[in-house]
Amino acid sequence: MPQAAVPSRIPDQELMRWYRKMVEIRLFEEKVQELFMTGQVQGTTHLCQGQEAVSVGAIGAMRRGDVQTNTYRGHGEALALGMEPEVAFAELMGRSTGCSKGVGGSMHLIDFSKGNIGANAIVGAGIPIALGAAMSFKLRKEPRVALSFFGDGATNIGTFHESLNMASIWQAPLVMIIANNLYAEYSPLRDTTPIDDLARRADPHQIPGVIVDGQDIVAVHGATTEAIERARSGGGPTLLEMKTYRYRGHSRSDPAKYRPDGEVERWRARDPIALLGEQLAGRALLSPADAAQINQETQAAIDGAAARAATAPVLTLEETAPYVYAD
Amino acid sequence: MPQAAVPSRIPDQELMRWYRKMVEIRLFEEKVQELFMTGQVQGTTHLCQGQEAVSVGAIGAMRRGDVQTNTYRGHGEALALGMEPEVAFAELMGRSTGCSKGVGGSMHLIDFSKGNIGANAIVGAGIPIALGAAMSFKLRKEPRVALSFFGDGATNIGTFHESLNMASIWQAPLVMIIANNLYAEYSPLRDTTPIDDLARRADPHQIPGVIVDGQDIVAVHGATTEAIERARSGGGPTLLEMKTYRYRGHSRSDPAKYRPDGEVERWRARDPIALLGEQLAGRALLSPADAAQINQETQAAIDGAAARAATAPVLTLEETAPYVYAD
Amino acid sequence: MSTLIEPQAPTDVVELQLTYREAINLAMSEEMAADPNVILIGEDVAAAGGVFKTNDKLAELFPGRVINTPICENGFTGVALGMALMGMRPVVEFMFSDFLPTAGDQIMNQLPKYRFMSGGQCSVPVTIRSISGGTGRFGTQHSATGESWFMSLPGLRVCTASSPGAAYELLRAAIRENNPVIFHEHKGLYGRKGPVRKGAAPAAIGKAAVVREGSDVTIVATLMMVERSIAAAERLEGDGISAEVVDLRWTRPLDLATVTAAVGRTGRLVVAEEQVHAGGWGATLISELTMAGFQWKSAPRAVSLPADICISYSPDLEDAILPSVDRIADAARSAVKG
Amino acid sequence: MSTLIEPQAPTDVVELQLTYREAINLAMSEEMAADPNVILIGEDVAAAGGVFKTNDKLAELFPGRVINTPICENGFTGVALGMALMGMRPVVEFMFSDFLPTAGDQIMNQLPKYRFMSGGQCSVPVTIRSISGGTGRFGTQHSATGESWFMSLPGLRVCTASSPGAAYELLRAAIRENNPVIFHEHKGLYGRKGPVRKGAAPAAIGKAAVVREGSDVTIVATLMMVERSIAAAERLEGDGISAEVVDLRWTRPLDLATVTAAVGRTGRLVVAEEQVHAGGWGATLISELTMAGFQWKSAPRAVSLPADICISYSPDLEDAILPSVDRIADAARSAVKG
Ligand SMILES: Cc1ncc(C[n+]2csc(CCOP(=O)(O)OP(=O)(O)O)c2C)c(N)n1
Ligand SMILES: Cc1ncc(C[n+]2csc(CCOP(=O)(O)OP(=O)(O)O)c2C)c(N)n1
Ligand SMILES: [Mg+2]
Ligand SMILES: [Mg+2]
Repeated sequence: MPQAAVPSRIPDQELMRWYRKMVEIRLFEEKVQELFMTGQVQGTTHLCQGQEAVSVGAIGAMRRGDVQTNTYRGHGEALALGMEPEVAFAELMGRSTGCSKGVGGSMHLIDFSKGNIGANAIVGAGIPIALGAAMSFKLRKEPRVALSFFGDGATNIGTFHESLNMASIWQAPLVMIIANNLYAEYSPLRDTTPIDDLARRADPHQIPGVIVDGQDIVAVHGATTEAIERARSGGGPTLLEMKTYRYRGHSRSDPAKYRPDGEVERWRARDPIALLGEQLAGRALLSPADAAQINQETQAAIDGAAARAATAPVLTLEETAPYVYAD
Repeated sequence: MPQAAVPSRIPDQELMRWYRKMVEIRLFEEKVQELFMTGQVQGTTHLCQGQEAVSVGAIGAMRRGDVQTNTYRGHGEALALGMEPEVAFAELMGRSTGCSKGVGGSMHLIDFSKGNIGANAIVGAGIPIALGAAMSFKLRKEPRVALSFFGDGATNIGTFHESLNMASIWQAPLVMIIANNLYAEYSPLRDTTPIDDLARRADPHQIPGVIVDGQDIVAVHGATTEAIERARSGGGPTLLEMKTYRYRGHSRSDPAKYRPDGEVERWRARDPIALLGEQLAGRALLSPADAAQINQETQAAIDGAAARAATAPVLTLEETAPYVYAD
Repeated sequence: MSTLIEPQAPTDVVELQLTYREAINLAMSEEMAADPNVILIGEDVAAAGGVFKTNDKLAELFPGRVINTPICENGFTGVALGMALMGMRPVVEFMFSDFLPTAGDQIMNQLPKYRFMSGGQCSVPVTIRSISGGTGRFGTQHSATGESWFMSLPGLRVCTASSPGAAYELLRAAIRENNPVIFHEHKGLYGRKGPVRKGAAPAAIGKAAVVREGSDVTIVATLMMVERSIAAAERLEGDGISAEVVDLRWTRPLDLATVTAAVGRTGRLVVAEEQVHAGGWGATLISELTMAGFQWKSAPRAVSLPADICISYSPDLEDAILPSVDRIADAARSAVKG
Repeated sequence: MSTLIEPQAPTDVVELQLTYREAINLAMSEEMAADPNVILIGEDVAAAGGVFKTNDKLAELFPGRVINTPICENGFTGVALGMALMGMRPVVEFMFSDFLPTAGDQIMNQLPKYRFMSGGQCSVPVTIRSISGGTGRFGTQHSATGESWFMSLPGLRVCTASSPGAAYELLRAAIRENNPVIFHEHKGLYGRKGPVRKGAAPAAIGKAAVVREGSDVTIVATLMMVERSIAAAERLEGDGISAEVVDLRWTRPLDLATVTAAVGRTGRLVVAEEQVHAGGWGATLISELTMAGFQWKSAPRAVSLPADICISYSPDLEDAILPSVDRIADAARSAVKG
């Protein structure tokens, strides 16, 4: 099983941007939880705290024109792709100013203008869709790449394997990213999957499968950059397995009692934001005061965004009709 | 990739039985083709000539109480499990004396009393069904095993991978048998599948995958026996890849023009019946005259069976109604 | 849920007040206790008890018989079919009815046809318990009832449960049935409390139930629309309109006899359905009655989802799209008053 | 098929006599010539030209744009959706309509809802060409039309082609349509010859066609039932009955206007459908007309597949189960004469 190559040095500015973005995602998700408790967000949400490095690191490797699909646990990707928190909050509150006009909700933070071509509520469904996008690039000889983000649980549904096989025979410019957070809803990986290293699932489709430390944003970025550039230069698809963890339960109704004692703490000890913070501190780019200030600024921005989002109107049923059929 | 172990010595009588059964299948299929030409069999048929050793060798390793599912290309398995040719012909002719009363036809030669619990016209669909049978044995602690026969093309549909995964985590007493005949309809394996050795597909499900010479019935029997006995003794599932070939096109309407020159001839040079015949001749069990006589006797039996089958009545629509719902 | 800790063989009928969730749990535990061949499989059905917790304690009560699956609906539905062929009676849980299409092949080509294709050699006693319907703010891909998607398929039975009592008697019937049944539970009803006749006979297959008598108009409904229809009927009383409510219960087979008798009494029909009218049981009922020459006192009416709009996440939009008590009452009123 | 070797930009309308197979091939080649974003994917569509050879020569004419897939219907339907999002117009072939359920998720949860869930950010111009219907002696799992399976789904369009001319004009419309279309071809019709107006405008989306005029009774049909209905109408002439035949063409959306106008002229309706009545377009039409207060001169009738029997392989049984010219004529006769 190849391990990710040592990444080339990332500019300081870029690292700082990643840091801020991860903090934004972390605090955004906290706010979502709060809005849930007060009933401003309803239904269900699937928070991604703990997995921020996967979203921000991988998306940091995309170029303009590249696209990706993700899942119901897609807030991290949406924000990493540049969705304004206000727009995302509005979507979660069902407001017309949401990215999907409030018809989509938490599971469908989508913005085609930012390369975010789908957030899917059906496990596995986004993978062949990303492959289709990749194939359109290949057929038109455009130097573009498609990514697909999905979970460990999705590697047990047929569509995942079907997509690997097609991606391989067509040598599609596709990067498939497993956010292996060790659980599918209430099921630990080992109860539903006979192996630990899901990257192995690429092998019998003749695709490189790479295991990546999903808590280390520099590693995530490096491995994804390599896969994207291979895809862009005609080298075909890659399966990346990001070893990561979600701090919260599967969805808002899940207290996550099924976790062994100490597991959350072990993972928190390798928190992706803290890890990058240490690196930045090491390079004298981030003092504790800087970090506190970033937190504070971001929190203020998040709070403001949520407050503004809450004031937007809701569509009427008739106004949603044009979203069903295109002209 | 493990290769099949050297098989233990098979009694002469058993080898002779296999030989006769393979000849029966070969001539049965010839007769089906003929009946097709005269319109006595209609619709479509998928003949298995060239693959006889897979059906007879693998099924020879089953014990009473074991079951299997197969496909539309299932005449070989049906006969190997002991279906009378007359019953099979009657099914192909849509007669009430057919195994499925003539409602099933060529794609559904089924006989539960002989462990033949399904012949499926949907690619891949029989695999989880066999797994379910295997799981019922496991849950009830019965020392029984389920087999599933399917083609190389089926290894590209999701259900196959879903079944591998479940079979592994549950350690089900299941033996999955790929008859890799190098084509899925008009598509050569390499156009649709990025690897040659499909047994590899077991690997990321933590299941042994074994490559077997599907033209050598002793090898087929040996590998299947090993897999079945492992399953029976609680050792879990196995994926067997039988390298084989179909002499005819995919179905009756396919002249199989897509094959490279010389390919059929190369495979015919390793004809499973001829190979076993040589072994038997080497053991002085089969002279050329014996072989001719077996052929002649079998041909007479096949002709008689077809003629008798053709005289049976056809059900009325009302008579088929009870087959829809059980009481 | 203390009733569940020690499942007993059903003896006398006892009326309990249970939630819909508890009623389902009770039916499951009784059927599992009565027949060792009954097992439960699905995603997170064991320790977690299912996403809507209907399977609470079952894994403890019946060790080894509540089996978690990976996420692979087509695969595990095929597994259930194979188990059924070998004499088991598997119950399969689908977390959301919107996932039924991911098992489309096993549901449409295998379960209903397996016995037929073999010329009647086997039977397929599989029950799919599927969590249906709106009001949860789960959005476009998690809110379908799917109650009519498979109503055209010979070989299948399709059941819907509208109340705790109905759920208890219908689920036990479904599990005992020797043919594949898709059993729809409505996610908006799990918390509803109502009488459950513990120990009563399982419901009859394919039988609708008149749940409220009335003489001016008949409202036929399923799932959550049954309680909304009853509420509408109560409201109509104030207008001097007497509305009968029929819980259809089965969309395959359709109980034309009960519906015809009911509409025969009132001459007027409203179908209240949490689905698009096209291709559904409501349209089929109206067509069958009309083809049979039924003499309508006024044209039948349907309160349905709009033909050309999907369900949104936005709570306001979801509330607006689902048939409301008001809309049902209005339709019934206009059927009676024109 | 010499017309296909050199596809030309459609100019004047020329009437050709083509088979249904050739008409489909011509429509494909014209649309592929007209728009480089149109591509074809599916199992064995390229060199082999598809199992029913409708794609003959397309792979040579349009190198790289006719793409064979592995056997994985759900996967490759998702691929088509992804391509469509990026501006292509993929046509996907399903070898048999019975396989549509194997792609149930992409067909029911993705194609129709993708635009909606995004709040209208994208469009999904995917055409699924699906090979439907009986008469082939293909048995229980290869004979469905499936023409009504998806008619309840907002976001989708469902089309059926009954003749070479209709196939040519409808398929071109489907490919140009900016929403997902399931386009049903009938495997029993491929060899039929008929007039094709090469160069004519694509058909209107959602419009039925009156294919035979008549004054006593209206027969509405799709696919192979259209020619059987026309044959029935001819036979009825001998009895002095004038039957009108409507080719419904689309099961989503339903063209209620055309059907209502037609039935308005005759007052009597027979639906001739190669499907079970329950949950189908026939039931929906009858329901919609009845709900609209239509005054039937006699009760409408349906000639359908039996509600509770599957299709057999046995040629005699297949012939017996499919609606015949006789049964359609009988239904129409009894509608008129009582
Ligand atoms: C086909 C399908 N089956 C079941 C579900 C219900 N479900 C939603 S998320 C989930 C777990 C997915 O786990 P994983 O892929 O690891 O992603 P994670 O939630 O951990 O990000 C399940 C079972 C679904 N959405 N789609
Ligand atoms: C889901 C599905 N898709 C497509 C088909 C049509 N089809 C029938 S057989 C076949 C090829 C199968 O090839 P393989 O699995 O190698 O088996 P073989 O026919 O070679 O025995 C195809 C595509 C089908 N029956 N089911
Ligand atoms: Mg996970
Ligand atoms: Mg093959």
